[in-house]
Amino acid sequence: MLQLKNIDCGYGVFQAVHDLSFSVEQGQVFALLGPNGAGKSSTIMSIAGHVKLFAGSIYFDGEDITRLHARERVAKGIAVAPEGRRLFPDLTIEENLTVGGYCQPKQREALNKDIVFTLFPRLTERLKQPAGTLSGGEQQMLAIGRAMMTEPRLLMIDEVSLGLMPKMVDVCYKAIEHLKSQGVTILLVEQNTKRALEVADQVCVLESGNAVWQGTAADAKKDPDLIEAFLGMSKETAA
Amino acid sequence: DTVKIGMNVPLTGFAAADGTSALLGAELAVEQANAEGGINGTPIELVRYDDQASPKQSVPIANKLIGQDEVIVGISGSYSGATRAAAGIFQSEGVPYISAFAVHPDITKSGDYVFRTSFVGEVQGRAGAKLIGEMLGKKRVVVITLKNDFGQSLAAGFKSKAADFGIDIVNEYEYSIKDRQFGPIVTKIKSDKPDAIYASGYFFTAGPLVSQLRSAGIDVPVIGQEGYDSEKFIDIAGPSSEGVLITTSLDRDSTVAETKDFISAFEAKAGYKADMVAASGHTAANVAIAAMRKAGTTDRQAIRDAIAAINMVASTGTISFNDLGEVKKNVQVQVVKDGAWHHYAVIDDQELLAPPVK
Amino acid sequence: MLYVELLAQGLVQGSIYALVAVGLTLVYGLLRILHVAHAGLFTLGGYIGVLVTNATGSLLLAVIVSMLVVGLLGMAIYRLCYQPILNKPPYVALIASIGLFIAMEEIYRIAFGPYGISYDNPPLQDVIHIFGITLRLGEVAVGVGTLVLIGALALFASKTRFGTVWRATVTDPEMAESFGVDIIKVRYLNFFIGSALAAVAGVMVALLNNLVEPTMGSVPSYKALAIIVLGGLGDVRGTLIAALALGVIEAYGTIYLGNYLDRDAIAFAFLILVLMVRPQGLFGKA
Amino acid sequence: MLGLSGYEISLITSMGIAVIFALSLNFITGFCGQISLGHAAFYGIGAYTSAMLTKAGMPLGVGIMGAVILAGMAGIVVGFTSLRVRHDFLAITTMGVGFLFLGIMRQWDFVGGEMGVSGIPGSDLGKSGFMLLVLGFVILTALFSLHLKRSWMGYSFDAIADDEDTAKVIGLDVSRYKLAAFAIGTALAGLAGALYAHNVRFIDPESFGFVESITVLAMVVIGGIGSVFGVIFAAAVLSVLPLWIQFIDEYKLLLYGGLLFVMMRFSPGGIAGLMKQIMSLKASKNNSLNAPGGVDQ
Amino acid sequence: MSKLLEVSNVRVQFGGVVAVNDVSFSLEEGELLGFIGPNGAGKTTMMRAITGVVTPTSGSILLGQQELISLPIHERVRMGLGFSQQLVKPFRNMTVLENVALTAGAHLTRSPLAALFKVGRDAEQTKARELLELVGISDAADSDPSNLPLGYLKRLEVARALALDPTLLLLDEPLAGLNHAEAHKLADMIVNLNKAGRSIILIEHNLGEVMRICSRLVVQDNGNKIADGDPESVMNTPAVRAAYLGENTDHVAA
Ligand SMILES: Nc1ncnc2c1ncn2[C@@H]1O[C@H](COP(=O)(O)OP(=O)(O)OP(=O)(O)O)[C@@H](O)[C@H]1O
Ligand SMILES: Nc1ncnc2c1ncn2[C@@H]1O[C@H](COP(=O)(O)OP(=O)(O)OP(=O)(O)O)[C@@H](O)[C@H]1O
Ligand SMILES: [Mg+2]
Ligand SMILES: [Mg+2]
Repeated sequence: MLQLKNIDCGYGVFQAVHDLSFSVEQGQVFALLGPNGAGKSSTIMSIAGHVKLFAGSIYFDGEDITRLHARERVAKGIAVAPEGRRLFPDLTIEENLTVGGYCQPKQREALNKDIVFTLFPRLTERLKQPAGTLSGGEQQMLAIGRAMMTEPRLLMIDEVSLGLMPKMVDVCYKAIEHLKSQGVTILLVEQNTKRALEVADQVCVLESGNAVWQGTAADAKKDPDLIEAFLGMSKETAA
Repeated sequence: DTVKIGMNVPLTGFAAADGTSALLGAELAVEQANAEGGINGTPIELVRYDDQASPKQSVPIANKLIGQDEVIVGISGSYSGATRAAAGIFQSEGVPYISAFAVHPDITKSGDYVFRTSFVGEVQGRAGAKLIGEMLGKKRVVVITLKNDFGQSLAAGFKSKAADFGIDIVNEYEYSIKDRQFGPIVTKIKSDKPDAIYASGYFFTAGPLVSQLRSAGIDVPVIGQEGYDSEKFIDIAGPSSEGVLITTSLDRDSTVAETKDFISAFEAKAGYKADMVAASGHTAANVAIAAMRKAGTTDRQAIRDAIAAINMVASTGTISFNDLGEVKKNVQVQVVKDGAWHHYAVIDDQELLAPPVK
Repeated sequence: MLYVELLAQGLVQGSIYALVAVGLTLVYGLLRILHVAHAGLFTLGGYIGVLVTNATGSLLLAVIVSMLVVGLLGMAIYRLCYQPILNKPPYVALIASIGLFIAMEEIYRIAFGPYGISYDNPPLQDVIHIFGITLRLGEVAVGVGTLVLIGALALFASKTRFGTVWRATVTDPEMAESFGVDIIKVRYLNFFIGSALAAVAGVMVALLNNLVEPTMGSVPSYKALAIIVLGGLGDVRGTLIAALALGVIEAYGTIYLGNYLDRDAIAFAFLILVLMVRPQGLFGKA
Repeated sequence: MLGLSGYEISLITSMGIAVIFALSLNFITGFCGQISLGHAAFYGIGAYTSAMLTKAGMPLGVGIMGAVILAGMAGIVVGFTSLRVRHDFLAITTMGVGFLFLGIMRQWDFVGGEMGVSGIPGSDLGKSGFMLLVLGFVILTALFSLHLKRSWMGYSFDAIADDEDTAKVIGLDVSRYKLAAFAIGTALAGLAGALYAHNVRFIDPESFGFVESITVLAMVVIGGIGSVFGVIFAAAVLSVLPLWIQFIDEYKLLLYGGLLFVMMRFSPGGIAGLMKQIMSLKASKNNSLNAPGGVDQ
Repeated sequence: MSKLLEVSNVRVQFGGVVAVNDVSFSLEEGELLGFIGPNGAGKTTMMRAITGVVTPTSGSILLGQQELISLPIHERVRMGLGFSQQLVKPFRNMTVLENVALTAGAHLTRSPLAALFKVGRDAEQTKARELLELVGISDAADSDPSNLPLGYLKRLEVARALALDPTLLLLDEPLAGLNHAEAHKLADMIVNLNKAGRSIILIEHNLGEVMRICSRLVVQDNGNKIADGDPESVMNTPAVRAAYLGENTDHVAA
C-alpha cells in the first residue's frame, strides 16, 4: 500500500535519511525503530509531505505521490500524529478536532468526534480548553484523535507512548489494535521497543539515517544482537 | 555666470502641496525677472532643495546653500520648524533670508538678516477680530483653533483684540492638523448657539469643517484666514463654502497690475489657480530680486540693507519691513461667492496691523 | 441630547476605525504581521471611489470597483511582499510594511497630485433626523455598512468551519496543510476580504470629508494598530468593540479633554491605561 | 576647519547624532529584543531638557547631563510597562507613549507648547568643535555597545530576547535586565536629543513624532538588529540619504520607502546579514578554490 | 537529615479546573523522590507552583525555612532550585554549549550592572562541556538547538538545570523520548547526582526506571495526593493501581 523507493531526505543541505526503501502492506502495523536522531521522524514527515525529498519516490496505493502537496496526501488517506504533537495551541480541543476533520465532509465531523471521544474519554472533560494548556498526556491523546478525524487509511504516529502513563499507553495500543482491525494501516515510531514489537507486523530499524535491519517483528524479537545493538534493550527485558 | 537665490521648500511628504505652490510662485518671479534681464544683465538662478518641512533637513540644506552653492539671498517656502532652524544659519553666516509664509513669531527674531513677507499669525488674528466684531457686528463667537503654531498664534491675536471689538468668546475648541472629522465639535457648537465662528486651519481641514458645520444646520458666518486661501477649499466644501470669509494677502479682484499679472501668469504656468502660498513664494522671491537690483552688487550686507529699506508693490500688496524684519502691508478680506474667491474688504488700520517689533 | 449626539458621532468615527482595523486584525490574526501598508490600501480605496464616482456618477459601482481592485492588490501584496519573509522575525515585516506604506503615499502624490481630489457632486450629503439626532446620510451609511459587513464576516467566521481553520493556520501552517487546508488560498482570501473592507472605509471617509489626500492613511496607519491591540490582537469581535469604544472616547474626549490633550494622546492614554490593567487587551485571552 | 566645508560639517554632525540615536535603540530592541515604536519620545525629552537648562543659563555640559538623566529616568518608567506587556503589545504601548509625550509637549506652555523652543544656545566649540564633540560621543557609544555585547549582560540579553519565561527559569532577573536595557537605551537617546537640540537650535513637538520613532527603528532593522557596525552604517547613510538624493527630486521619499521595503524583502537580516552572506559566499568560493591545492599537498 | 522542601495544602486552579487540590508532601535532604500519577493529574502544575511559574491560590511551600510563595522565579532559582521542563525550551539563538554556559554563569548574571563588567566565558564553557558530557550530548555542543532531535533537547534541558548547581533539582519527564539504553544511562546519572548530595524530585512515566532508582514515591491523581511512601507499598495500593496502571500490571516488575 505504501512504498518508499530509495528515499533521500533532509533539511537544507543536511541529509537526514539515506537511500531508504521499505513497503507497508494494507492493514499492517509497521514499526520504525532506532535511537535518537536516526531519522525516524524525518521519514514520517517526508511521507506526510513536509520534509523535502532529495531523491527517490513514494507510492501510495500504487500511485506516485512524491510530488503531491501535504494537503493532497491527506485527501488520499494519509494522516500524521507528529513528533512534539504540534497541536494548534490557541484552539480548543474541540476546534483542534474540527480542523482535523476538515478534509472530510462536515456531516461526518460529529460522528468522527464521537469515535475519538469513546477512545479518549478524558478529552470530553476539557472540550473548551485551549490545547496549549493541556497536560503532556492529554496533548498526546488529542494529537492521535486529531489524526483519526481524517478517517485515515494510513495513520502515522510518531512516539506513540511519549509522556503517557502506563494505563494510557495501554489505551493507545488498544486503539492501534482496534484501528488495525478496521483495516487501517499504521506506521509508528516508538522508543518503547518492547511495546512496539508486540503490536508490529513489520519492523524497520534505522540508524544515522540508514536502514540497518528490516524484517518481521517476530524475527526481530528473536535477534538478540539487533535488540542489544540498535534498540538499546538488554536481552532479558526483550525476552 | 548667474546670481543665485537659494530656497528650501518641502516637495515630498505631508507639506508637499504647499511647497509645490510656493516653489512655482518663486520660479515664476525668477522667470519674469530674467525676462527683464535678470540683475542688471546677469541671469538669476533659483537653487532649491527639498527639506520635507523638517528642521533636521533644513539645517544642512542652509549650510549647503550658503557654503556650496554660494547663494546671495535665501528664501524659505517651508513651514515654521524648518524655516526657524535654517534662519539661525543664514543669520550667523550673514546671508539675508526671507520667509515666504511660515508663521512662527520667532523666525525674524533670529536676527537682522531675517525677514518675513507674510503676516505673523497675531496680526491676522487681530484683523479677524476687527472683521467679526466691527465690520460684521457679530458678538457671540466660537473659536476653533488648529493646534499648531499657526492656529495658536492666530488665536492669541484674535483673543488679544476680541474684547476691544465687543466680542464675547463663548467657547473655544482645539483640533489637530490630522483631523478631518469634526462631528463632536460641530455637535457641541450647535448647543453654543454662536453668532459667528472664527476657525483657524488650512484648506484641507477647513473644507471638511465648513461642510460639516453647514450640514449640521449651523449657518452663522465662518471666518478663516490665509490657510483657507486655495481653490481646493471651495472644491472640498462645495456649496457650503459660499459666504465664508477669510483674512489673507492675495486679492483675487485686485486692480493692481502686479497682482493681476501674477494671477494670470501663475495659472498659465501651474495649470491651476493661484493661492496665497503661491503668491507668497512669488512675493518673497520678488523682494529678494528687487533688493539685489537696488543694491547693484552681490555684497550680502548691502542687499540686507536694501531689503530692510524696501518699499515695493508685489503680488500680495505694498510691502515694507519694520525693524524686526516683519512685513507691513494691508490685510485683504476675501469671500467665497459663486464658487470663487472674491474681494470683500481691505483692512488697512496700520495701528491694528502693526507687526511685533521685538 | 448633546451626549446622545456625541455618542452617535463617536460611533460613526468608530465604525470607520472598525472597517480599517478589521482588515488589519485579520492579517495579524493569520500571519502575526503588523500590516501598516493596509492604511495605504485604505487611501487607494478612497481614490478609486472618487475617481469612479466622478467618471460614472454611481457610488455603488465605485464601491464595488474599489473593493475589487484594492482586494486584489491586497492579495498581490501578500504574495509579493509578505509570503517570502513570513518566517522572519516580526519586525522585518513591520519595517517592510512601513517602507511600502511610505512608497504608496508618494505614488499617490505623484499620480494624483499633492492636493488630493474631491467628488464633483458628493453623494449622500442629505441630512436626516432620527430620534432627534441630525446625521448626514453618509454617516448613516457608514454605520449601517460597517454593521452589515462586519456582521457578515463574523457570521462567516463562526458559522463555517473556515473560521476555525483560519485560526489553525496561524500557529502551525504546516500542520494545517497536513489536515487538508490550502493555506495559500486561506491567506489570499483573508487579504482580499481585509483589503476590500479597507477600500469601503476609504470610499466612506472620502464621502464624509469630500477629500482624498495622499496622506489620508497616516492616522489609520497607527491608530488601527492601537485598536487591534486594544481588541486583543487577531480577534474580530474585540476589534469591532475596541474601535467603537475608541471612537466614542475620542468624541467625548475632544470636547471635554480637548484642552488638555489632543485626540491622539487621548486615544493612546486610554490604550496604555487598558493595557496596564489588561496586558492582553480588552478581549485577548490571558 | 579641518578642510571640511560648513555643509560637510553639518552633514557629519547630523550623521553622528543619528548614529547615537540608532545605537541607543539598538540596546533596547537589538540586544534585549524589546520592540519600541516610541523611542523618539526620549530623544525629545533629552532635547527639551538640555534646551531648557542651557536657556536658563546652565553650561552645555549640565544640559547634556540633565538630558541623559531625565531621559533615562523616563525610560525606566516606561520600562516598567514592558514588565506588564510583551511583544506586539509592547510595541504598540511604546508607540502610545510617543503620542502621549507629543500630546503633553503640545499643551505645556512652559516648554513653548506648539511653538516649541527657539534660540537654543549652540556650543562654544564652533561648528567643527561641536562636530568633534558629537563624533567623540559616537565613538564612546559604539565602544560601549561592543563591550556590552561581549559582556555577560549582553549574553543575558540574548536569552531574554529569545524567551523571557525560560530566562527566568535559569535564574535571570528578567525585570531588572529589561529595565537596565531601557535605562541605557533611553539615556543615550537623551544624549542624542540634547546634541540635536544644540545642533538645530530650534525644537518643537513635531520633531519627535511617530515618524521619527519609525525612522530610527528602520535604521536599526536595516542595519541588522543587534549588530553594532551595521546599525552605525545604516544610521549614517539613512540620515543623510534624503539630502544626497536631492537630484531625484520628488521621487525622493518614494525611493526611501522603496528602499526600506526592498531591503527587508530581500535581506531581512539587514546590512549585517547581507555582509555575513557575502562573507560566507566568499569563504565557500575560496574553499572550493583551495580544495584541490590541499589534495596536492 | 532535615526537611529540605515542605509543601503544604497547595491548591492551583485555572478558571474552573482545579489542577492541584490541597496537596501536601515533603522532601528530606538528599532524597530522590519519584512524583508520579496519571496524565493530567497535576504533576507538572505542582512543579510549576514550586518554581513559581504558576501561583497557587492557597497553601505554602517552604524551602529550608524560607517561604517560596510570592518570591519571583529567579529568586527561587538563586535559592537552589533547578528546573528541567517537560516541554523543552532551549534558547534558539545560541548553540547548545552557549545555552548551558549562560546558565553556568548564573553567579555572574545576578545583577545586570555586575554582569556588564564581566566578559570572560572560559570557565563557564568548560563547566558546560563537562555537563554535556555527563548527559551524553557533547557531540552536539556546537549545534543549533533547532536542528536537534527531541532526545537531545531533553538532555540539554537537564544539563541546563544542572548548570545552576541546584540543591533541589526538579526533573519533569527527563526520560521521555529516550530509548531504553539512553533512558537507563540517564537514570544512572540521576542516581549519581543524588548520591553526590543533590536532592531530586523526578516526574516520570517510565515506571521501570522510577521503581529502580527512587527511594520514595508520591502519587497524585486528579489534583489529589493518593499515596506517599516507599515504592513497593505505594505500587501495591489499589487506588494507585486503578488510576495509573490499568490491567497490564507487568510494568512494576521491570
Ligand atoms: N528541522 C531540522 N533542521 C535540520 N536538521 C534536522 C531538523 N530536524 C531534524 N534534523 C536532523 O535530522 C536527523 C534526524 O532527525 P529525526 O528527528 O528524524 O530523528 P528521530 O529518529 O526521529 O530521533 P528522535 O528519536 O530523537 O525523535 C538528526 O540528526 C537531526 O539533528
Ligand atoms: N493554563 C492552564 N489552563 C487551564 N488548564 C490547565 C492549565 N495548565 C494545566 N491545566 C490543566 O491542569 C491539569 C493538570 O495539568 P498538568 O500539566 O499539571 O498534568 P501532569 O500531571 O503533568 O500530566 P502529564 O503527565 O500528562 O504531563 C490538566 O488537566 C491540564 O489540562
Ligand atoms: Mg523523532
Ligand atoms: Mg506533565
